Amino acid sequence: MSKIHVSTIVNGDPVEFLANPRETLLDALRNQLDLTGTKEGCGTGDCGACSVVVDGTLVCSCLMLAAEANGKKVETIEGMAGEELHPLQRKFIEHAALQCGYCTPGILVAAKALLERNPDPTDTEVRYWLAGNLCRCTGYDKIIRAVQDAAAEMRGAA
Amino acid sequence: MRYHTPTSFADAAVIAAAATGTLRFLAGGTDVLVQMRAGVVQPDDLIDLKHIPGVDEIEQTPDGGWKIGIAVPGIVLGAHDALVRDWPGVVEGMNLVGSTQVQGRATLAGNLCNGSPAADSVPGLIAAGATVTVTGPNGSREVPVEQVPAGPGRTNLAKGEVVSRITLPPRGKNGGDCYLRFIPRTEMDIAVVGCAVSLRLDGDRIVEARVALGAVAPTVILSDAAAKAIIGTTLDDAALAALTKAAQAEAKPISDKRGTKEFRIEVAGVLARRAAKIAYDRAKGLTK
Amino acid sequence: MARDDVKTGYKLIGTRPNRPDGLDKVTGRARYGADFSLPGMLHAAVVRSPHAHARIVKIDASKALALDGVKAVVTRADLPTGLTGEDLNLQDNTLAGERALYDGHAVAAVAATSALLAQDAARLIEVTYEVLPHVTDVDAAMAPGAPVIREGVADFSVPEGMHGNVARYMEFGHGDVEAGFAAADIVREHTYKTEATHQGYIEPHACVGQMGEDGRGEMWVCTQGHWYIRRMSAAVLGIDAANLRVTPSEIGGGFGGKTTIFMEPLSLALSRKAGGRPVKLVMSRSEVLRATGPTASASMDVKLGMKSDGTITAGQVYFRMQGGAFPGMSPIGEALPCAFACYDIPALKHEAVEVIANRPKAAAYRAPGSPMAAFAVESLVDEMCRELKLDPIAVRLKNGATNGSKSSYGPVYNVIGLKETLEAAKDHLNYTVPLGPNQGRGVASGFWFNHGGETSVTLAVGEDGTATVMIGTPDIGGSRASIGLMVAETLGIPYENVRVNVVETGALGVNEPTHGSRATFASGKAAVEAARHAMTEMCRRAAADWGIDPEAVEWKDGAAHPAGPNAGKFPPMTIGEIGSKMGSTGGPISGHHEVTAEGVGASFGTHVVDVEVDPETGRTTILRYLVVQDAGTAIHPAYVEGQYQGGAAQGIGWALNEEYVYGADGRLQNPIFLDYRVPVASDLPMIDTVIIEVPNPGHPYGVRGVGETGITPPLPAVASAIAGATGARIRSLPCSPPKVLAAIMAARA
Amino acid sequence: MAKVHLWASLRRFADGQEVVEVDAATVGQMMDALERAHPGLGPAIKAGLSVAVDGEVIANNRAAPVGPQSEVYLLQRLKGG
Repeated sequence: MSKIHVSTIVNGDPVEFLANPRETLLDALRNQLDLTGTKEGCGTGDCGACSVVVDGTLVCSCLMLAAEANGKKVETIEGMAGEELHPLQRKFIEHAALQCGYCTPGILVAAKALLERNPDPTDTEVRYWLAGNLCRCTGYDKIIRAVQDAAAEMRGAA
Repeated sequence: MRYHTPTSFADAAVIAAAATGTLRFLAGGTDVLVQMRAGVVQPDDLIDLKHIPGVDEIEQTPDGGWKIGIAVPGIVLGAHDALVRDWPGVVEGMNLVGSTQVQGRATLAGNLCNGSPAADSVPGLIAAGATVTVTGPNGSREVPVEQVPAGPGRTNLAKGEVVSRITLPPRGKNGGDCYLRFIPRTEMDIAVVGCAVSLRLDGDRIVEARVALGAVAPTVILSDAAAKAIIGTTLDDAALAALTKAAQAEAKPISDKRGTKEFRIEVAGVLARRAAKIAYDRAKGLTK
Repeated sequence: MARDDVKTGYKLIGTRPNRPDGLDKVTGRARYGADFSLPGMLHAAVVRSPHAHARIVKIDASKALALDGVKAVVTRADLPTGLTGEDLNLQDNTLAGERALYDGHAVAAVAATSALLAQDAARLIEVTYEVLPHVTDVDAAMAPGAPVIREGVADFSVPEGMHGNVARYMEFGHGDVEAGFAAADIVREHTYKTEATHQGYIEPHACVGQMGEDGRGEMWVCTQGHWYIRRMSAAVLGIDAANLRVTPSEIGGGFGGKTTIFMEPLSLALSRKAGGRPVKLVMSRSEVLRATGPTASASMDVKLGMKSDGTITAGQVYFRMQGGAFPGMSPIGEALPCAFACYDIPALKHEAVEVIANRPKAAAYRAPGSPMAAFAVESLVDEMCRELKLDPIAVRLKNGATNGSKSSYGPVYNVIGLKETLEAAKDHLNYTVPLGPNQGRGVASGFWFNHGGETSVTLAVGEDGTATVMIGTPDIGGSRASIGLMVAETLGIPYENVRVNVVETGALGVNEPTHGSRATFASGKAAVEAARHAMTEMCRRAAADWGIDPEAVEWKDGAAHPAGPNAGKFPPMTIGEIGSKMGSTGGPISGHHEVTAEGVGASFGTHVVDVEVDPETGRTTILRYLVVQDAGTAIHPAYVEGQYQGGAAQGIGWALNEEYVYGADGRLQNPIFLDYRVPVASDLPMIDTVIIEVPNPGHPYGVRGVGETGITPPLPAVASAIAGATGARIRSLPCSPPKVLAAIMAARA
Repeated sequence: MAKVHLWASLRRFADGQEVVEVDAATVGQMMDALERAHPGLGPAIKAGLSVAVDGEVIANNRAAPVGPQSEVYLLQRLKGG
């Protein structure tokens, strides 16, 4: 079984690796690139814990082969903060919008993608956008509040 | 597993025709990768179609119809204003498939070729009268969408054949379509019942209609009886009652983990009624 | 940081500081079970039975072992024999012996150089089965003619003549129930059923285990209790507990499901067979759903007598619960005392049987047993309130347990807050919002005992006057923050100067898991005692320095002070000063406390839910949701609210759509999140919360524990709201649309 | 003598008695005395019991005091999720 040479940009850094043709982008991020912030919760695209952005599109990295990332730009939770936390990250801490924290990276990546498309979403829009990100701890209440508070701050800053 | 990245459908067909083991095509991958992860399918050859030029494009045809590349994901369909204006029911069907994340990958062609009787985008395509171009080692042919699925997990495509394009007819004037599905939650479920209605008006009167029912038979049903129930009517209460009855009579569901037979039959009528009303209002230009 | 209110005079308790693990969790740095890797590590996969019940005739691993890179296969033959009791059950569940007892039961495990290779190898392990008759439903398992799936499961409690699948029996009560029913104006009796549900933590079970041929090993694992992992793994493998060092990772949710072992010993057994190379074992979601502990399914008869003024005169329950193919796993012992715990009723009779069935070994799930019991009893209370046109809150206030009430299961309630929750619910805006067509409102109360348990905490004073606290209860919902607040409050130092670490089994005395809503209560209580212990020593150091009697020194505001004018005039000696010179005043300063924590305070809550039901499809939408619960004292109110909201969401899922669906072949039909339908963000409204604070006298800061009660009321509250909206009463959960629509149509007909 | 209340399904191991009187100063002594008087209760005690002494729950403490007039209820050992 020959491996496939994959050359991508991950969080702005060029990376190259050899992928098993069956290997998912999620497994490559975690096992080859040591980017374990992206999580597996289901492996079937139903929980969103593995959310990443590929060439500007939010996807489940468990539903994409590593080989398909060749030549693409991948953004993960590890690339979200610069010198300072992204407002979403800060608001999630302040609003206690996480308990166990396992779904948090995926939700943050997904929420950031939402606010880039729609800086002023309604609660309903936030809920439907995040419907593919399961959280079993919070009942979503504080997550929605944190996203809205971050959105308001980002609108104010813009 | 061999991972192929052909740059033309002709090449893809050649690879597919030569494959001796388990073969899968990769468009959005949202079904294939799940099956691989679960060990249900272990392909020997996987043909990634996304390196073929044009597969990610949406193009209007000279007659006003639409050609949609097989790798166009749901999120791109949903953002295409002109397509949404013409065929809101087709697009809303696709946009109901999975989460935002899945929308970033999942495609009409993949949803169709996965062969699920509950596929959300298929009733809308059938109601719209869409066709697909099927490319094989010996050339291409045009096939109505309703002739593609053969049963759960199966299609009527021959070995070496691959869907290479989806074509929607011109919407024309005074037309409207709609797709509704029933799921227990608000998102993330497989349709328990689905229904698409496409119709055209002359004044207040329905002059053309196609009604497709999903998840109530091994393949999506294109129901003449349900269409006849509303053609020639103004979608008054009597027509809606006739439509309900026709849709329920047409449904031949099973009971399974997602719903009972009785429930599916009942709700098929409810959805047909509701979808027809929305399609009608859209045709009148009352709603988007 | 301002307190939400100032009535207690606490400086820090009741504030909402950032949790210490927050930064790691929002940046992806926090390490969960599957995030650990070690040099030379192998990956494992497990072969699982596709049959609900089958004799294992033969296991042939030769084809798997022939693959390059496959390093070890283990089967039951590799585990020691001679275990008994629960140890044997744990071993039987880790790897099937002669028989596979449920769909998904582990049969063999394999380790290889990559996860994909291990999965390929697992598919090459050939298992020959002889399929045996099975039964999965709780009532069917007790029916005459049901196959006895294991001989000899009945314990001492089971009377003669019961079905061979019955494993336990309980009965208790007080008063004369027949006289009570005779005194009632109406007596009603119904059977209620709940299907099994899964905890549904988003993080699948994962561990890395390493063990040499000397039987000494290490494990990194996501768990609610690493001492339990150590004890159980050691028992299953026949090694000494002290030779296994278990380090807990961050944990991606547990809800009771990670208080026991499922596959963890396999990583150690494989490692030992593979020459001591570490082995990572991560479950897939379908393995989690098929083979880890869901909760029990239940079938429950309830009978109640009520006077027309709402006085409940007598109650009687008979619960049947199945907790999988192993005895002792269903929560009958919890469900029965929870059934009437919210009430003060003169005559009660409780009976329950546990039955085994060909399903996975059940594990604890948030207030085990209480949600089912509440569904049965609170549903019937609601039915009778509607029949008699009585306000459901008024009826609960009339019959509700209060301070000094003797509980339905024996103890006398000391200081409890049930009535306060009912009053607050009654006064809340949500209870007065007018309802529209197809809308209904449901009310229910719930109870959980709360738990103390075996607890060890050590606190070390740093050279700079900070404090490091070592606890053994993994932090799931923010307990490091709440314990840090209590320690800082006790020591009189800033919250930021306290770091609370969850430490491994080699670094602290034994601890029970984070279960029973005990982390903030028990580890918190022990941490406060450990802080006081350190304070005593710091006072002694100051006294020695000042040359006065240690009793003449008191601790306040982070410093030792001379106590009173007779102690002499010395400026306060801060914790920083004491810490900086502790090396020369007698050595390092630590406090520690080890205890089986007693003094738990019972927890009560009341929920109000409004729903709208689509009369044509039976689909229920939650419009409004209110949780009112007594926290005792809310140490960190944001995480108290989080527990209330999360519990409510899980209960709503249980009420509406979550269920284990088994086919006629005994196989689980919905082992993925697509079909095991937990609530998604768009399914829920904001979940309003009211924190009642009736301090628990058994805790230094009044903590009761808040984790579990919240999952209990939603089951009956939602079903009652649906009844209000439709006139159709669903007595069998979940209230899935097909069931609700069928009930609506039957009511119309 | 402390009065120990047995739950109904335990009574058949104690000659049908609902209340057994034992002479004990601690929970541990009480359990031991119960088992001596009624060996049939042994498996239940070994399986793990909690008690309520004069209304207060003692989850797991053999040293907890029992008074001569105490009312003791036996309870299932409770845990949680």
